[in-house]
Amino acid sequence: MDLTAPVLTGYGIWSPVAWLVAFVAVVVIVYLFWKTGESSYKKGTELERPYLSGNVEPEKGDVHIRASHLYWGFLQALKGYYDVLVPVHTGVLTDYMIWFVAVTAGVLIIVGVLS
Amino acid sequence: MTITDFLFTNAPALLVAIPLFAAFICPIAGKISSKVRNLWVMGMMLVTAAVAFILAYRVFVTGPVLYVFGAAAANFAIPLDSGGIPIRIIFTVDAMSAFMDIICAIVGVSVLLYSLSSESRNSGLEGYYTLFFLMIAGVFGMVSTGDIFNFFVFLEILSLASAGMIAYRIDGGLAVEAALKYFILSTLGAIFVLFAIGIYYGQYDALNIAMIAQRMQFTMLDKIALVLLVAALAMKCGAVPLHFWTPDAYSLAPSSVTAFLVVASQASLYGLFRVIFTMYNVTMNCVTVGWIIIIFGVLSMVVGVTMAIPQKDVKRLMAYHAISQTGYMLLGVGVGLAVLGNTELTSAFGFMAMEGGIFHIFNHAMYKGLLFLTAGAIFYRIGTRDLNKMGGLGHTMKYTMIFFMIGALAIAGIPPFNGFASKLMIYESVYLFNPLLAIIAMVVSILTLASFVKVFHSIFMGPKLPEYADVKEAPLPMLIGMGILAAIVILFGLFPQPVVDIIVAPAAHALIDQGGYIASVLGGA
Amino acid sequence: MRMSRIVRTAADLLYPAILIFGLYIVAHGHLTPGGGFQGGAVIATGGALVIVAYSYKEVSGWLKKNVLTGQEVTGLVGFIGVGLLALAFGQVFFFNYLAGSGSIFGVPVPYGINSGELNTAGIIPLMNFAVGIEVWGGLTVVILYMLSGLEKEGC
Amino acid sequence: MLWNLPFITVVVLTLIGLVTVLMKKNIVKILLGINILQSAANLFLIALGYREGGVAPIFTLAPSELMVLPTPQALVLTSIVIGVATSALVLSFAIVLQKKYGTVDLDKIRRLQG
Repeated sequence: MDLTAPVLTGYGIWSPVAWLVAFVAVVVIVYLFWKTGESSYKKGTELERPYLSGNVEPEKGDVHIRASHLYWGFLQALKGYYDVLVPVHTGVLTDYMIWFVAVTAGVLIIVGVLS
Repeated sequence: MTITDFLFTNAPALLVAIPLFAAFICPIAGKISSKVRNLWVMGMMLVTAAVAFILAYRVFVTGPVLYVFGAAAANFAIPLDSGGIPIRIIFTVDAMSAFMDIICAIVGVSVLLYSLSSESRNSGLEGYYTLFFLMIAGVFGMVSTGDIFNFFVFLEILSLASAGMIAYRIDGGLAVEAALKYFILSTLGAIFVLFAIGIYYGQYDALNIAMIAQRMQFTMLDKIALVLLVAALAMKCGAVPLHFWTPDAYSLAPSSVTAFLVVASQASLYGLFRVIFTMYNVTMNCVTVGWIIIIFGVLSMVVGVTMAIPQKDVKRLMAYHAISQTGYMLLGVGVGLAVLGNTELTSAFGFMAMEGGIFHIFNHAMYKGLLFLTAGAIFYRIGTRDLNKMGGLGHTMKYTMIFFMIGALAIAGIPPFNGFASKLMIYESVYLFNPLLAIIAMVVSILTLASFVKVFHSIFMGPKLPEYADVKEAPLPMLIGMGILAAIVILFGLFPQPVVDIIVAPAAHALIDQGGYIASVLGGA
Repeated sequence: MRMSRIVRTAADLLYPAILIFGLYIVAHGHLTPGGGFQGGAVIATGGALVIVAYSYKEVSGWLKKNVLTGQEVTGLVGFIGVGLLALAFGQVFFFNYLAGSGSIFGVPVPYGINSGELNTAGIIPLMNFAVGIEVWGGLTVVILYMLSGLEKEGC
Repeated sequence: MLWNLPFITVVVLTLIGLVTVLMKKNIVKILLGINILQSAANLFLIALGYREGGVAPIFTLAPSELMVLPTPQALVLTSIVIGVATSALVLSFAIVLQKKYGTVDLDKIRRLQG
């Protein structure tokens, strides 16, 4: 059995080993680029501290961007969609059961009557 | 009779008997000491997993295995005076069942190892392990049985045990609320299943799946039974718009249980496929039912991932992703079903889509289990699931971070992890069926990645927060539990083709090949 | 909160009768309708009757949760054990190895109309006993736990 | 028509059960609705097991006529056992929720949403 055989999807091909070789090659090239950069700086001096236009650096805890601030724009753009979708998850068990029975009835109509 | 012969013959029965036995001894072992209990549960889990692997090996080498309970011999399916009807409870383990057995065994071992330390601070652990083993017995029973009523019984055992497990950490009543929602919906679904069983029994005088399949007429009553089963099992596996219990139950259960609940949901998915492919197959209108499954799948993918993005609770977010990934499986197998009657299209892409969907079941169980376990490790150390309160944990929980990265990249379908291999198979075969579906699937994958970037950033990135200054790495048993799953994620990502050849393709073939299933039970009829 | 003396006396008198009736149903499970679960449930109703007639505090002294849980475990392990024993004899799980063997419960079933031979059916009565003991303990302990949950809140 | 009476009862019970489950808000009432639905399913199975001219599968003094196959009875017994377990679990949940939330009204048990 060939462990490294590629996956034939019927349309394309996927060979993780070839991908891995390419990945390592790219990593080596990137490393070479990185190597050419400036490596000397003085530890323990002003060079290490972040420069914020002369302002005082805020507390570490305040710098962290919390989860609810991420993807604000995405949620804002799809506001209409979310305004419909989120309220559907009402948290009331009765609603969930009605969904269940209604979907069953709908599928029954499609399978039993229409087809 | 040698021990190997004994195991080969009796593996299907032992698969259910050992977890049940382990579950019932658990309270006694717990009375002696907690060490004895831990040794007992771990040992029994390893024995169960070993039996599952032996059984799977036998199935993949020699074909479907029969086990007739209480008969004179294990493969004595039809008693002489029964008029050709298999009346006993029969376990029919074909390649698809063996495939699910392997998943359950791997996730069971890693989750049990993990819970040895993750739950060690709680009381009432005898009950925890008893219910855990009942869940394992339920899953093994559901995927191994060849009897539709027996399937119902194991489904109910699984729901009862799962509901108990979800409510295990009462959590100010929140966990009980989640368990109540899960359990009442499950019970309603189970009643639907019971009605369907009654319809089959009334029409065909049989409860054996192979017997029903052989006599299947696809009358109006059969259509009703089909719809009842499809709706109930789609609800149990969390397909949109029947998914409402999933985020509640997944987020409030202890993390180790959540990882196993993923497998429990997939056992229902297995039931859905078994009903559709083995009992009905081409006697029904494959295109209509296939499209219904595809629509369930697409809705699950889109709604699951979009609902995941604004979530604040890390486990709730992952639960919505679980829904979204279930959509991929439904999509792949649904496409395979929609072209089932057409041999040409099936060989062109239908079979490949089914392989992709089934392979995704395996991959999903591994990386989703891994992700839930990492979420549990974080909860274990910092005591909150709220993403807004987290940050900077990458400094202290390095191994957990690496495991989380592996899981997150796998779920987003980034090469070379296993999620990519199965997703690629789904994309390319579905593209040949309907390009729009493939594009939706890819967009969902991108959104999944985006959402996990958010989680990764808010948990691990950023400066070390003062409130988590003394947080330590997760304990060793938890890391080993996660490590097993992570290793499989990487291995299956690097060598997908052997996996597809050895276990996935036979499983997909076993689903399509209705005649083979019937013949394995009823003889060459 | 205990009920009046009449109710308590009636419960005292009925409890042994219910116990014996339940055990009868368990023992005749392979001949008549009923069996382990039904008999065990009947016995558990006896427990419920005593709980209703007396107060929870008094009853929890008589019906010990530990003993009942022990019964539950014994019954379940017995049930699985009887089934697993078949594997030790080289037979299939749940194979009825006692039927017709001549030992306990091993008498062959008589042919024709008869009033039922108790000593037949092999392992089925054994499993009925196991399930009966399990359900007896299980259902009673469920009632006790629910009551203890209510008592703590005083509602 | 008379033959179908059990099945008509099944339909009526199912509808009563479904309406109870979908319309009531009290957990205990919903449990009762589920029990009614389970009874409907059990009655359905039992009714399917009826065969004209068969005798009940009880061995005590059984007349020597054809005996019906006791499979539906066995199924119903199993289903009843499961029903008992279900009821016990839901009632326990109701007790805990009453303690923690102070209500068993489903409209108020909705802290998990979104």
